[in-house]
Amino acid sequence: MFDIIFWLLALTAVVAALGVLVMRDVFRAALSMILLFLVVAGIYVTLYADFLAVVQVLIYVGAISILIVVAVMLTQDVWRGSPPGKFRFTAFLVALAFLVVLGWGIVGTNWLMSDELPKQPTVAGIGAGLFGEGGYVLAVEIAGVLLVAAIIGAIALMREK
Amino acid sequence: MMTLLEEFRAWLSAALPEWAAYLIAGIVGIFVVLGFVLTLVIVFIWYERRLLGRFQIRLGPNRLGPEGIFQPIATALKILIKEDVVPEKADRVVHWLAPIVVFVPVLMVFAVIPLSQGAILADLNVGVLYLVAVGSVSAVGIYMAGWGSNNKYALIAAMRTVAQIVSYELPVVLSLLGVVLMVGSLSMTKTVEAQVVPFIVMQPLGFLIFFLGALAEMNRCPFDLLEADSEIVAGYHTEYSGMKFAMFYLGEYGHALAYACIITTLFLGGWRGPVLPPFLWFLIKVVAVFSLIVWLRATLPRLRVDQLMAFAWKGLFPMALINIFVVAVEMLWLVDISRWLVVATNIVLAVVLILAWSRLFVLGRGRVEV
Amino acid sequence: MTLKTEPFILNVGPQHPSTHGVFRMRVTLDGEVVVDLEPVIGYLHRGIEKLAESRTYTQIIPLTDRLDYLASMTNNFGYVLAVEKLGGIKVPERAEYLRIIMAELMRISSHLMAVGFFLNDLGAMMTPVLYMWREREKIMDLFEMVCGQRLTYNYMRVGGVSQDIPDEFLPALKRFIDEMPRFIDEYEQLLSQNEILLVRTKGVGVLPRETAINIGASGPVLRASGVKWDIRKADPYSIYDRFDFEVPVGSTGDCYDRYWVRIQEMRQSVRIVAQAVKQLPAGEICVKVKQPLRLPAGEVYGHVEAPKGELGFYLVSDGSIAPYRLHIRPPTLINLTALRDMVIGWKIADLIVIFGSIDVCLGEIDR
Amino acid sequence: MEIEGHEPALSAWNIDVLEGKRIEELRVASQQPIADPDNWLGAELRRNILLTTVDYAVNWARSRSIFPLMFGLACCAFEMIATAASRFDIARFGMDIFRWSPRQADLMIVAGTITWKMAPAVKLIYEQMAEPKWVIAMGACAISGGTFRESYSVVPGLNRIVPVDVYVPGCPPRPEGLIHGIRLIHRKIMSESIGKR
Amino acid sequence: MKFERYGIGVLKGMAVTFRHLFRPPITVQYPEEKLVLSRRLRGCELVWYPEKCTGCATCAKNCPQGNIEIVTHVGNQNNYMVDKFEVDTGRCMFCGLCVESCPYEALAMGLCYEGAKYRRRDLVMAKEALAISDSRKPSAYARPTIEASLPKQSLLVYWDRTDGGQKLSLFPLSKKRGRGV
Amino acid sequence: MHDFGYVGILLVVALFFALTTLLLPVTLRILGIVPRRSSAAKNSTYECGMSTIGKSWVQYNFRYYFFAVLFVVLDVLVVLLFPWAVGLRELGLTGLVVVFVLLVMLAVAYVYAWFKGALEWK
Amino acid sequence: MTVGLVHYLLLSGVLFSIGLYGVLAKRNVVVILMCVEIMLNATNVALVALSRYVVPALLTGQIFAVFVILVAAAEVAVGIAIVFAIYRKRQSVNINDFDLMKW
Ligand code: SF4
Ligand code: SF4
Ligand code: SF4
Repeated sequence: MFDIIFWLLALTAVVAALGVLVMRDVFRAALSMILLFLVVAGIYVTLYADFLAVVQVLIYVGAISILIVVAVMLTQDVWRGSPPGKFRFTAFLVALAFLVVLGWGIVGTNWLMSDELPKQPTVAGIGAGLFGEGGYVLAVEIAGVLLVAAIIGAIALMREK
Repeated sequence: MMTLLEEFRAWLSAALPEWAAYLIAGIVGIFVVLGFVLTLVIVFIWYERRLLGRFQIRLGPNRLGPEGIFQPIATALKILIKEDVVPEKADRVVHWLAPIVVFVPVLMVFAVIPLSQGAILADLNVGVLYLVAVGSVSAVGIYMAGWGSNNKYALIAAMRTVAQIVSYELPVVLSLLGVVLMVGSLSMTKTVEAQVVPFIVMQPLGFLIFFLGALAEMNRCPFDLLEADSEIVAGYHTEYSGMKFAMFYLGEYGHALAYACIITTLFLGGWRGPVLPPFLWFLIKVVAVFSLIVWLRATLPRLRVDQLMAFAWKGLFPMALINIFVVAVEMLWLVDISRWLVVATNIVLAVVLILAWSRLFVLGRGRVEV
Repeated sequence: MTLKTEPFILNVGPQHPSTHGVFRMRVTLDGEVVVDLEPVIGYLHRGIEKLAESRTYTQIIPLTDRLDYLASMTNNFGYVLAVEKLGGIKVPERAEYLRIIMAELMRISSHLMAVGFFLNDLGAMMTPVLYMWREREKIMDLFEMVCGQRLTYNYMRVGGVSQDIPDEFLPALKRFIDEMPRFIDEYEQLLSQNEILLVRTKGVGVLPRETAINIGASGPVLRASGVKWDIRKADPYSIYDRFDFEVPVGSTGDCYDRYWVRIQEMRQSVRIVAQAVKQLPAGEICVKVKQPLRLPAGEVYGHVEAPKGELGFYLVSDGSIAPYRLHIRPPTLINLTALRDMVIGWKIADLIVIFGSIDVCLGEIDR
Repeated sequence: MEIEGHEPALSAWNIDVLEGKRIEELRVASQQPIADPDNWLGAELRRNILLTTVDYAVNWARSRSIFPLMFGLACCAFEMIATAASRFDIARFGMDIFRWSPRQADLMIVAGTITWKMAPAVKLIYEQMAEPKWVIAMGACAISGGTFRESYSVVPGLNRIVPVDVYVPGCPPRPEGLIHGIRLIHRKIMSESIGKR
Repeated sequence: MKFERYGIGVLKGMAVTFRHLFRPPITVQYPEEKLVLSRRLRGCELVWYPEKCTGCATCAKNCPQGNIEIVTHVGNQNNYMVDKFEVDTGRCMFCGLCVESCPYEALAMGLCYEGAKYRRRDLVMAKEALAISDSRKPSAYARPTIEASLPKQSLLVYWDRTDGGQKLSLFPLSKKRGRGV
Repeated sequence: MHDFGYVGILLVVALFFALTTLLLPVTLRILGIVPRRSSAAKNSTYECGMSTIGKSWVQYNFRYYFFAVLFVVLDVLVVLLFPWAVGLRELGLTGLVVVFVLLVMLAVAYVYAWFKGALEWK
Repeated sequence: MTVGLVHYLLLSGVLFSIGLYGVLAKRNVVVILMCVEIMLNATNVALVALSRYVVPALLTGQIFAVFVILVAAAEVAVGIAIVFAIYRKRQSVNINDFDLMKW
């Protein structure tokens, strides 16, 4: 059962990701990307990461994809706005090489697997990890600074001089 | 505590293999929920038409069946057998997919809503966030409808969707944060159980923000910009006919029902209530919330899109920020002294903030130099 | 902080919920913002002025009904005034009073519709319209009682009015004017202070005083811009000098002022009707004029303060039974010329509101 | 049916010329009235039991929840709105969902004078309505041009450009008159059969 | 623009709509209950008195659109016999000028207002269709003599009273319900 | 994880439901109950009875892209707060301080955006 | 063979390569942004899978994924801002038109 679900999700994910590449219509590519995000959320669920799954939908589908769709509107003639580029062959080779190396690495490595059941519920754990003492408090604050910087940077960039 | 569904599954698995019990239990539960949703949606459509009629000193549909209760059925049947037009210029795939993308998330929301004590499909550990997350998917559907129709009115409506999500998602999430702070869990059943005093009393400001945000998310008056028929004809479903249009229509009422249920669960104490059985309490509260929505619709004009955004960003967002911080402080120290102290401070906070913001914040004039 | 994208052209109208008929605007939009607007009229051009040249003076009266179909009585009034002016016909007292009553009732009715549909354009889901329609129905009832039709009255005649009022008219009218102020209060309570209405209309679509005068605007549109100009006061026709009423004047000339002026005018109209009912004399309702009527050759311009502004009839007669030329000065056509200046830079939602606040009637614009 | 525009060709002048051409074409093409779709009036339908039941269900649904397309052109539009307003309230017949988009409407109530300039729009919107659709010509103007029949700019009757199911006379017809017309439409729908198509 | 009123304006408006919830709807359930219309109603037909009409054609002359078609021949008492008297109600604007001008009061406006037809040609009313009968009553438009015999109009102004007003009740629907169509 | 299983089944059922309702008219059309008569005019784009001028898929000018950017960033920050909200009691003062700092930063960004006019619709 | 860590990591690798190809080959900046998002998502899948299978008792991987999402959001925000800025200059989102030297 679990296997079937995984294969289904994995297949959809790959198809959706390829869809982003293949479609000439930028809008459809964006939709394909949204589908991918949803599927990835499903994959998180199979990995017992329920909080992440929900956050994935909330952030990626609810926010980032909206932003991207906004940007899609800048494309002239959206329905044929994503033609393949000049370097597609080189790019293909690079990507393929990367995949081969990666795959070889993954399959070849002897992973230390643990048989413990994953920790549930995750939310409180993540909370403790992020904000609790001994957690990643500093990282959180740095991420906060990063985000503020991103806002300031974005506004500075987008403002007209 | 086990939900009814889990008990049912446990009972089933005595006789059946595990997976079969699981599947059967799931499907039975889902059909109960779907039955509830679809009946209520149909009843709501009728109810809104009648209630709106009474607000407007007229009758509303009253001829089919007792008091016109069969009217939505006739309407649904009629739409079902209406021709389906797909404009030639439209993006056919997107045009076909959009109604599904709008409708499915609406049904999905009901997975985590406790209809009665224990009557919940999936008591997720992340229930509250799940609501918002799923809700944001149907906005994508609306966007698809607007874009896929290849119609300028629909396009404008689609862009307004973006404006609406961008402005209302944040206050909604923030006000939910207030609820979560009080409950200490994201689970919906725990939320209901935590409401010895309904949260509408505990944090009126949070309720107000959430209610306004919910109105915007379900495109109801005064934020019904997506189908502002005096401006952009029928909005994103201008080019839709037949069953696909019905899907949007159902989706819209389903959304309204979903948000009525959510507000009931999160702020009105869900199925809790004295004397009457839990399910009845739930129903009464949902209908009350829905009536309030219809009442607003019967009264208010709508905001303009930039005012909507300014209202959300300059009004609701900072208020919500202050609200959660105050609630957090209260939950750490005040609530152990007395619950009613929290109520009092929060009401004072709400009044003070509303007064202050009414004085401080200015909605833009809205003219753009071109 | 602008971003340049290609502007696109959107047809608003002719079949559109809020163009109040078959007006069409070719709007150039940049996102939601209106950057250019080209009004296209003529979708209801019925050739009334031309048809009038082949009809006798009495037969034209039903045609004038169909000019501004929300204010048919006033159109009748203006037309017969012009004819009487050229023909030198004196109208009996009672007829004068009846005309005033009808014209002012018509003004209330027309303003009710203007305000109601204006609020509807703001998105108020029909409710204000339906409330106001209730009062309009009462006025319709009264008109129907007098002349048998709800919309196209054909009531006034050269030399008076076509029929006397029936007995039950006055009690009903008195009751109506008694309760009307209360209903107007209720409308004001419904939305006048509503924050949403305020932010949507205050400061939106400002028509400055000078521009208003320059384009020749009239009626509530002009008065909202702060010009105290009302033909009933400025050039009293019929017997308006006998009544005591005020001319409400706005200050900034925005949509809210236009709305407010209309509401106040309704109150004033109620006052006028109340006075007229009190003073209403008995007697003849129509002088006999020879049928078919022949006017002396010459030309005349008669104008009245129609609900929407100055309604003028310019009549050229060559002595035959039909006018040589009848030109109509429709108030809303002139008021509409301000539209483009008012909307540029506003959003499409404002476009609808501003257009609604002008209160046009296509029957009159296209004629 | 689209004005394809590359930027320079998109001037207001060109649009006007194109639209004018279309008006003229329509005018030439519609000199004769279209026959009233009334052959059902006399015809006795023979249908089998199954078809009758399905017909009944279909017609029941169709006739009892008509979404009218608001098509107010002139004075009559206000009587049409009066029909929808509180006093007469056609919502009672399940017609309270007014659609402005022809895709979702079933019944086009053409209320008012149709000029030749408006005629292409009327025809286009009629054609854009999804099947099944019905048309009411409301008021003298829509029926025959009425008061303005002699005028150079007025279409002498809606039935020149689209087939009309019910004529409601009056100038304007009273709201009751329009409701009566709508009830005639109901009767017509009830006598229709899916087998006939 | 500030939200100076703290939302009180919104609440006030909502109070108004709420009050209307408890007012009786002003709807008439048309096919079952009918309003009594004006006695001077200009309904969508004309009523013609064949015996009074002299065939003088004044009405036809006064009609702004030449909508009345009269064909006569000279009868044996040197009077006109009306062969054809035809009004196209699909075109008539019911202005009443013909009725006002008829010197013999042989033409009146009708009280009927339900004139919808399936066929265009059914709207053209010839002699028989126009003639007065029991079902086709003349209205008192320009005919003051018959005014008293007609019932009083029901007025909305008296909406909360039962005398001469339209009758309204808070729950009208449960009592009276029509069939679907 | 059982609960998510139910959600999954619900998703499947909902998709199935939506698909069948959408495909029902298609079936009925084959049966002849749903009429179909298409023509070029019917399939043309509706625009108030007029023909569309130019193309409808245009580059649309968002004047609110600032809001969009701001929204994405703030949304992430706010969602980050949920784990804290759940564990508020356990995290206690430390958590509150951390979040307070975060909120202050967020407020700084917000105020910056406000003062730079990013919250105006331009 | 039952599904395990390797499968997830391979899936992540495939997605990552697809994203990589897109970033290298596509010319539309917006599409490139999308592909970057795909890559980030792929990384997240790997992180969560590692967390699930290697250290299930700890949530380190998930916490890392949260950070990745945070960074992704910042990246998109800035990325879009750059796109907008460039668009304002060049009226285009085609990368060939971004001749940065001529700025
Ligand atoms: S029929 Fe009469 S009321 Fe109707 S549009 Fe024509 S002129 Fe106006
Ligand atoms: S109806 Fe009257 S006016 Fe007409 S022909 Fe007969 S008598 Fe003469
Ligand atoms: S009512 Fe008027 S239009 Fe009709 S026939 Fe008489 S005069 Fe002619």
